[in-house]
Amino acid sequence: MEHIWINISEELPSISDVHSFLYASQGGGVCVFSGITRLQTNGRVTEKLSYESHKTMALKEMRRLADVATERWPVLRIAMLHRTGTVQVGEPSVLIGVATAHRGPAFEATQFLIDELKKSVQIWKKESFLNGEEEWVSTIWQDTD
Amino acid sequence: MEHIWINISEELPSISDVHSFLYASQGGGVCVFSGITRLQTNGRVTEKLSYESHKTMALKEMRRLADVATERWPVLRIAMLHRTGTVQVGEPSVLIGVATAHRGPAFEATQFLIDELKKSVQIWKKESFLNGEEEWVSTIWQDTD
Amino acid sequence: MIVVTLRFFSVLREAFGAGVVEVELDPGTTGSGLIELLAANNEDFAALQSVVRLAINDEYVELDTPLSDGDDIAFITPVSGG
Amino acid sequence: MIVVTLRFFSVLREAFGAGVVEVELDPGTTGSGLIELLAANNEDFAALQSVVRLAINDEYVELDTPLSDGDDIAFITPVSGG
Repeated sequence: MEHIWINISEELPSISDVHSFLYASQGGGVCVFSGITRLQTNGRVTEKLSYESHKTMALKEMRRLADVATERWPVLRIAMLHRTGTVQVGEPSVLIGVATAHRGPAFEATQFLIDELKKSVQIWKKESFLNGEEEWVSTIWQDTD
Repeated sequence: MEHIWINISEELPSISDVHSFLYASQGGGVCVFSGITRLQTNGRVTEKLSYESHKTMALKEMRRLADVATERWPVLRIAMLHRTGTVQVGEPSVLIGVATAHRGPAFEATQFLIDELKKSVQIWKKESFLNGEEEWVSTIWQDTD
Repeated sequence: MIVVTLRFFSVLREAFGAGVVEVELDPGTTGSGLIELLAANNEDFAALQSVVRLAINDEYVELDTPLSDGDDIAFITPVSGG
Repeated sequence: MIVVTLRFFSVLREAFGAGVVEVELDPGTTGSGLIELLAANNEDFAALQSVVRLAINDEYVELDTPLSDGDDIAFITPVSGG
């Protein structure tokens, strides 16, 4: 079985399927990060986020990042899963999971993958506030690792 | 609702219940660590692990660690859940989860909690190998943080 | 003339009112030539032109790359996923 | 005489063949006095006596603490959870 699971779609796989995939590595440590639509940002109350991707480029870039992590840490399995469309407050937009034999590299690789995903994967987020304002989140290009 | 969920029992809560609890904080980042029975340790093939606790002391110590993490990081919710009894290869014995507004502290607090749990929480593990050998895992007292 | 497909996302998609557009260009037009052309016609695009990256057929390219008939050209603004 | 409850776990539970034992002790017996007594009667315990921590009623105590009638005494070896 392929050790990397990459997906972009309107719905995330279930969190238990993600864990089953990672546990099946029979490694000792599994770290899973969920990025959630936060209720408040800089004092404004968020109603929802909407995500859009250049799907073919984004999938390739996620695969590249997983390959970098696989070279850099002794990872057994990696899951990188991102939603598109509307994500309500308290719901996850992204799941990053890594299974390793020992726990240290699971934390490091998971944090690396979410940090890098935010810098380079071709996905964009629009924020809708409870007061009716909407805006595409404005960022700058950051150096990738 | 209480922001800390501590549990020691023969069965872990479902991973989706753990995530629902953490997502409900409406924070932006959730990190969940699972400690899994690893197939191989130092070249020996593990069949299963068995865990035993001094439950009342262990629960108090887990609570103390969650309180330390709550003081040290801006955590919204913490889950610290440990199984006792037999844990087969590829199954989780412990789940540590932290929800925070931003992702950095979620990783840091989760790693702190699993590191400290292994040093001070009154739980012991017996390893059963496929060749029939059994032994209580031998450790030393480590400084706690 | 050459015919290329332009792909816009997020703020640029809204700026142009469409995600996918086919356009005819003079042969020899480069990536930066195309960007100048679009910036001259759309001020939202112009505001972002200095940070836009160009990808042809899903690979980033230098801006001085000459475009070819049938190219699938994506305009990538700084990303904000996660 | 005082009566106390002893709680053993993992390797010590197996060494003594029981997790919970009630014993009678001389009044004034301290934690370390009890440990010496147990070490003299059980070599597996003796091998671990230097690393054992003592808890009375779920709180760690100094080894020179005098024991009281009704104390619930746990012998805690280095932990290995997770």
